Amino acid sequence: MNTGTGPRKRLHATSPQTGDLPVQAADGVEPTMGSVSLESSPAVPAGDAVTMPRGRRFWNKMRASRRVWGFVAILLVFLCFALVPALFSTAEPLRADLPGRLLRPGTTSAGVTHWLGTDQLGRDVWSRIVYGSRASLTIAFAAVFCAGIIGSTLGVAAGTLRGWVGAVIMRIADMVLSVPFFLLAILTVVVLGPSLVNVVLCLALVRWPRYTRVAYGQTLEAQGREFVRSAVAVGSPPLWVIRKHIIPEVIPAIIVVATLELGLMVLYEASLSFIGLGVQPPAPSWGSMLSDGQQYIGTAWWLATFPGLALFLLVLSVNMLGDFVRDQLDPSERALRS
Amino acid sequence: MPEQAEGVVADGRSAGEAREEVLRVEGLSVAFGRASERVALHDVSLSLRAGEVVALVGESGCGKSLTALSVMGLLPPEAHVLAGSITVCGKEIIGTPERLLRRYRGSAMGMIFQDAMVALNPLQAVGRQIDEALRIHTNLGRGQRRDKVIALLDAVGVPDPTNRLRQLPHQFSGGLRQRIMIAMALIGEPRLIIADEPTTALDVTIQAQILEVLKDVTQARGTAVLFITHDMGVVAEVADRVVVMYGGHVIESADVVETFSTPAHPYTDALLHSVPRTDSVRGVDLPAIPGSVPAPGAAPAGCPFHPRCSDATQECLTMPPLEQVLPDHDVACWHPHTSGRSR
Amino acid sequence: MSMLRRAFASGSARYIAGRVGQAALQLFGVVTIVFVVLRLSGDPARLLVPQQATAEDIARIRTQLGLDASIWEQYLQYLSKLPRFDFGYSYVQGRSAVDLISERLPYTINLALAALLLSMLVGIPVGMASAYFRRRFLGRALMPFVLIGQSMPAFWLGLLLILFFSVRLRWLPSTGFDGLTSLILPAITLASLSMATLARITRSSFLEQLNADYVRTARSRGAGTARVLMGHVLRNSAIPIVTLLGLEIAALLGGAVITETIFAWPGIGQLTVQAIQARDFPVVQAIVIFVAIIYIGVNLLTDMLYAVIDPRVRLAGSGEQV
Amino acid sequence: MTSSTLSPVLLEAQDVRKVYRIRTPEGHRDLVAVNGLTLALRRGETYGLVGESGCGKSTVAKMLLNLEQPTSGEVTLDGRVITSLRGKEMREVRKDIQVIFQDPFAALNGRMSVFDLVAEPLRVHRSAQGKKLREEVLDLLDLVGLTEEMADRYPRQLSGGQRQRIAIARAIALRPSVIICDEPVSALDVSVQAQILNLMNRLQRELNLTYLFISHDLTLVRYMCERTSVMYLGDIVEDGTTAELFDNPRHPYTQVLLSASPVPIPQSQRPARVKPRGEIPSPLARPSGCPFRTRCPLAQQICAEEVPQLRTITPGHRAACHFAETADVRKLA
Amino acid sequence: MSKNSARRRSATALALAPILALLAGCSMGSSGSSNSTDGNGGSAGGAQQTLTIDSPDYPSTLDPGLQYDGSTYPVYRNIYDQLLRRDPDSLEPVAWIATSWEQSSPTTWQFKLRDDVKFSDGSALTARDAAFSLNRILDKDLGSPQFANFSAVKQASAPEDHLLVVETKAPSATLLSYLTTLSIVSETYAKKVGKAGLNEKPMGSGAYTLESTRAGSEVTLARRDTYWGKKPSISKVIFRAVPNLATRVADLQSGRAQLVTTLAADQANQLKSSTANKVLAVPTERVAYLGLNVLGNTPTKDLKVRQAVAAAINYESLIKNLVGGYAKPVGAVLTPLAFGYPGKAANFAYDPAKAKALLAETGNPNPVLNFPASPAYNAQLLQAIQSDLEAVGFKVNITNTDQATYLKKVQSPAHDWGSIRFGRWSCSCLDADGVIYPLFHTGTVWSSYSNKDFDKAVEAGRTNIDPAVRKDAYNTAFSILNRDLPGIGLYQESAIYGASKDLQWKPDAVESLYVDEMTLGGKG
Repeated sequence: MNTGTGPRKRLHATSPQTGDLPVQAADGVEPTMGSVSLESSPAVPAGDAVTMPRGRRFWNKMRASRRVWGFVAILLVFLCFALVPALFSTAEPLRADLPGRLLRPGTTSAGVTHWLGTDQLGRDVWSRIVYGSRASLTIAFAAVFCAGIIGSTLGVAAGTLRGWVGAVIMRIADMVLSVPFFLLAILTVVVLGPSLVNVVLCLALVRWPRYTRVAYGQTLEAQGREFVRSAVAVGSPPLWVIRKHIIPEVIPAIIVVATLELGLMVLYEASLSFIGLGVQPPAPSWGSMLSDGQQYIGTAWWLATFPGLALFLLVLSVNMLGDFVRDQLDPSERALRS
Repeated sequence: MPEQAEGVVADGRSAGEAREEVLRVEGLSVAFGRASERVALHDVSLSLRAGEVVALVGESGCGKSLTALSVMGLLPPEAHVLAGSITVCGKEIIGTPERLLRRYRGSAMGMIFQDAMVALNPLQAVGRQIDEALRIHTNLGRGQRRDKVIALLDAVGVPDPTNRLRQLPHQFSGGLRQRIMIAMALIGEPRLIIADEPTTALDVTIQAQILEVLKDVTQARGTAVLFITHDMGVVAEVADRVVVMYGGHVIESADVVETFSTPAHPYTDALLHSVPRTDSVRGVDLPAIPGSVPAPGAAPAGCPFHPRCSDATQECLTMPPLEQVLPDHDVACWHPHTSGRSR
Repeated sequence: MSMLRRAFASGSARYIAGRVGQAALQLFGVVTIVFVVLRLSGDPARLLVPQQATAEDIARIRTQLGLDASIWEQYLQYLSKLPRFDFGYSYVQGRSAVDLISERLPYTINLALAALLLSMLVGIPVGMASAYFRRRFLGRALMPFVLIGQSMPAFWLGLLLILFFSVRLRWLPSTGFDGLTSLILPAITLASLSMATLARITRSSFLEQLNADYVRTARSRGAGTARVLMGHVLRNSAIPIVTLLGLEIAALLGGAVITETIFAWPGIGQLTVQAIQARDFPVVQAIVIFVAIIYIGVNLLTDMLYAVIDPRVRLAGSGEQV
Repeated sequence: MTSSTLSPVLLEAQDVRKVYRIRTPEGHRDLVAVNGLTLALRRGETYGLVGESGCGKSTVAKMLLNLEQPTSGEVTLDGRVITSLRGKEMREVRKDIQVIFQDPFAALNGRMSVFDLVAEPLRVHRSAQGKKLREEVLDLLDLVGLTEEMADRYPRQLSGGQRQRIAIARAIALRPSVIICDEPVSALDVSVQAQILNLMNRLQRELNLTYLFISHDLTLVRYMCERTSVMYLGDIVEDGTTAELFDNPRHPYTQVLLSASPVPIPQSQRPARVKPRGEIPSPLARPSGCPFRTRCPLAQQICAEEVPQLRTITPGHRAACHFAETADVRKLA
Repeated sequence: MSKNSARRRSATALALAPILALLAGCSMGSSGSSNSTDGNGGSAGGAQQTLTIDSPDYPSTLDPGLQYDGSTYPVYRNIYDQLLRRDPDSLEPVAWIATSWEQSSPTTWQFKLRDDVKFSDGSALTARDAAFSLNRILDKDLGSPQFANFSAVKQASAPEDHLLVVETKAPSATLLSYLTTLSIVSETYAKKVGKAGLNEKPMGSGAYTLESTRAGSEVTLARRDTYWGKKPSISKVIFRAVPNLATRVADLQSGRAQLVTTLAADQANQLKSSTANKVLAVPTERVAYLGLNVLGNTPTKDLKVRQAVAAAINYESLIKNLVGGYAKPVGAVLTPLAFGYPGKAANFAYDPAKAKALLAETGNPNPVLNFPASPAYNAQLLQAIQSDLEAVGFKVNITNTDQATYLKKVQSPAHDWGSIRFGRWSCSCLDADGVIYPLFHTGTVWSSYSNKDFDKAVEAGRTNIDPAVRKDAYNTAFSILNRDLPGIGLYQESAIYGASKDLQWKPDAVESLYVDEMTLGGKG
């Protein structure tokens, strides 16, 4: 068989082609068990992008990107603000001090230095931003969470049930989308009464169809996938298929939408505050600070500028992270199309 | 190149040895990654003469498409050439600026892609897509170009070409789409066609038709064809010469008849024998090759086939050179089968 | 043009009819819900009377407006008038709701189209550039830049623009409608949000298409960057962009409340807020119908545009193979 | 070989027909995917179903698996009609009839580990839990030639052959009697195909499996199957024992198919090919009479007028051609 | 164009809107004639002077029989003549169309009208027109919101061409005050064009006529050359609706407008330093007050709590810091401008220690006060009040709802709206009757208070015309109010305008905005 010269040490004890005998492994080759011959797994250097599980690949990419860490840091700082505002604030955020109103940034009054100035009631702007992050982040995350849960559940339901149930869900989603935001928002706040919780509910009520449309599309697409058919073929009941196969397909797109929505929610809360229906005074939120401050844009620029800056940093971080997540999870970006 | 004496070769085969060399790849190495950490092509050399059909054979990830893309200068951005030279009609490709390469593509060399459904712009009329190369490379008038396109479509067997020019790719069947791909590659009258698995996506009855058309039109023009495939049946059908690749290396290169009668590399040999034949007996196991094809750029050191090779020895942990074992028959193996397979 | 004709061909007629039918049902649902919720949420009569009015005065106004009838009667009466395009008269202004809306329509259209144009002119090229140069500094720097627009509330951005361009520089009018110059500031304000979204959509859509096989095919014919981008990629990546534009235009025509308030722009958005706050039921309902029609119409138009952009998308369903 | 002809019928399709209503610009049209197909698999045999793309062979697979509802006709498994079964009842039946799909890249959920993939059928049928489940999964992996350490990997880390082994492990997990194999090796590297075919044959012997082997590759069918049906445009045009069918094909389509199939023999050393004319017609526009007549080199007037019935030519060998006794396209080559 | 066809056409336009939007280009038209808005009325003298006035809202109607809110009245009262005007300084009703008047009985008033007044269509203004204008408001079919102002009137008649007779149901002390708000429409014209026509094409005898309107944003008036009175110096006036306060200020600063209304103190102060603009402010009859719920189940039921609220508020600081000095302290829920103002009451004094003590006495030092509000009210003011109250131990929950919901809530007969509310009250009548009767009389929509003695006193004030008797009645009423504290007067509001330094004008307490009293151009 071999025509080469000289003595040769066989790499394989027996010819692997016979297939029915165990194969001795050489270095770098997978040992085999059982009676059937086996392909070695591709010898891939560790850390290679192609073969790592999705999660680890994601973290590796993330670790590599310094930009991403910058944005994560911003979010973490805001999160700390929201969790323990007292650690970061320099003054009581609610106490009005009328004689000390509209002080420029850096002014010291009554022993407190107002690094970002004071507002129209003499409250410390920095402290209000710190405390306001609680309301703003709560609203943003809670609204996104509620709308995301409601919306994607309905979307998945519409996509799996199809038929008239699906049609009704999707038509209702369309109906909600076709009512002007402010009408819906005002009516919700009017019916429920204004409060932080209701602002969240209101935003969730207005925004769920966005998730529904995405989840619906993803569900339909997932149902065409062969592994879903394969799961059905092994006898998986419908709920199992949804839980194990469809929902994991839907989630990345929903995450992408959610990151886009997160920043928007803060803006929406600002808009609600602009017409007086946002977070109730005197509790600070970035949105209400912005809308209160807008009247002073010509006289006391710091009132709206600093909460605006905080909002910008939040939106920027969330969006850039969203872009990053999307680039990693969902390069085709069907998510945005609805 | 030393022996490019001839000008135009009118007739393909009869010109024999003296035929102009259209493509020469010398010592081409290509790697992926910023630090070239994954070398996907190792020292690949091959050459093509006018009118010749060379089959580049290999399984997924062996580097055959990468070779083709290197020739076209269309390597993906994450890949880059480490070493080597590629000349098409005497012009160097490696290191040539994109602006100049653009002039060669579509005029000196053309490419037929595997899946015409995705390789054609789905939203542009096929006539316009075929015409694009003419618009880019010639100064012909609209009418002249149109006439050329129609004539070529007719030649590749698209019925009613005048009317179908305006249609979009999805309005054609798979076979017709592939004919359009062929016309598109040929419209600029290139000396070299690279056909990357042009029939893999097609049914056997259609495949036969397409192979015939491809042979007919290229032979008539004396076009050299680098035919990439993994199907030994197709190789047998079209090729004059066969170059077998595995794990980014050229491991065997021979005349087509010899490849099938006396494959020298154990891989080529095993490949031919692991497929059921008319004489394979049901219930008797096929002689399978153990293991699996290495991922691109992840072939083991030494001979890339050694983990799967029954003949492998310690020597195989170093890469054997591509050497002539028979006249016009090169093989890269420490233990080549020189007299055909024993079984 | 021929493609346009084909997209609207006979087969589409039935499809469109079906869609319109669905839309009518949807419209009916929206109107009903809004009708009921509005009436549960406040009393327009109290808003119409002067402060010192007595309970009788309020009751009198309610009778006058027909609000003392049961909600069912009111609803049936309302529905019975709809087929004649009679949406009722504004409680506050006494004018027909339709007049109020149509009077503001040109302003809304002007602002919406200007903003849309602006966001396209900026968003699409920025998205294209950031996709094409994604590995270079330019591609990375562009997106944060447009995101600034996305994170500024309209009232803040609008006022900043007014302060700078109108008060400080006196280049552009702060409010009012003196032709094109008046349009610039509100259009920028309004466009800032959709600009960023559009840029992102364009970017992702382009990224997807840039990796498509036909791009390689085109390059194998010797096509250069410009030809590949404009001749091939743009059209192929248009569908998500058109979808977004459709949604944006529907939203913009539905009214940009805050921008309109800041710039005293008499569009549908301002009217919406005024009407809701005054519980001017007929006007609110008319606006709801109007916005829903726009939304549905734009959706339908977007669908038809899909068929023009991508003839494989048949309004009537699957395509044929010859 | 002959034993299988004696063994009882296990899976049977009786005149199943699948028609899709398709909306076209010209209105609703009927797409006949499968045009009245009758098929009987005997216990323990491998039955081949051959045809080109669009001939309806995958639709047949889906109907046999009750993943698609036939427009008419019924499928019986071990004497029980399964076409009308739904929900829980059908899920029980699924233990007995399993499938291997063509593309192991698509058929395995990339988010699940190998262990979870193989365990899924056992979990959904609650046939094993905890430690027993783990043992059973490892047994299955062993059975298909994979090692224990594979259990923690994900499909994307595996080669195509390994993935198809996992798909096979899933299919045999519930000890079915029938496995529908829809192009089980056509997505694999050539050098790996033989491993999988060998594995399938071994499992058939060890587990007494019955296979329906669907493929477009004649050489594979010839090697794997005892009996074979050839489909064209939703119809069975010829069936019979594999040996008979390949040695003495009676339908011109089968003959053309055989002739056109590439074989690894240089052109100069084998007989010339017969190439059919034209292309496969759209199932939306089935030709009148014999479906193959538009491409048949032997077509006559009658082929357009009369639908040839599937009739017995020699015992156990049927063909649907008006000229089945005499047809030989190879003479034309 | 005929009303009907216009409607049908716009209905079609509405239905086709999505398509029209794309096809038809989009010119922004103004109904009536088009006009070029030459914003700069700037420089001196000349016959052609244009004044642009920014106010927050568009007039809801130009029909003087209907609405008369702060954005509507200032516009149409320049088109129409009123029966009476107020003297800008004394604010007493003075002659205008009515040259003189007398009471022939406690319930019958006779007005002699000018005979040289012509409507802009050339027809003469007669007493019949005046009577018609008044009776029209009283006509229940019109559903006029002004009905409440004239509800004392039984009927008006015109026995002679220039003699108007007004009969009241009972003696009415405020009739003359209200008649200053009565604009006179032409009976013939009104009957001809109907309610809608009067709104869209108003026709009056005033100094200006309507030139054009623009979709809910602009009303342009042009000077009438045939006006009977003094020829106004400004030839054209544009009223523009600019809802956003900061935008109004910017309009003034950028020269877009020469007069902006409804400024807030902070923005006004910003203009003070400007070289081109100035602040015009005048105390009005509008009183800012806190309403306290005496009847509902809330801590404010307890008088001590109400007293604590009154003592907790730092009135001076509110006025000085938040209203920027553009307000005056009051001693009751009434302004000194109004008849019946009782003078400063001792109760309204900032004394946080006292407030704390009072709360301590109640046994609950931290009562929870619910404070419903609407975006219509200055949020920072509410927050300042909240802050003051919380400083003495109250817990104050401000709940904003939109105005419609707010009204429904606070006017609920169940008195379950909360504990305190903020309000700003004016009645255009300069009389205590117009303020404390609707606010505190038992059973009125705003009242969450009930006291028989108080009711008796305000009823006496309402039905008597003898000033001395009335004064007494209101003294009694206010002493009860100041004891029971169902409401707390915070301050007298000012109307604050921003104006170009070119504009010469003296605003008045009733915010009438007569353009014929304004001039543009440098000093003098």
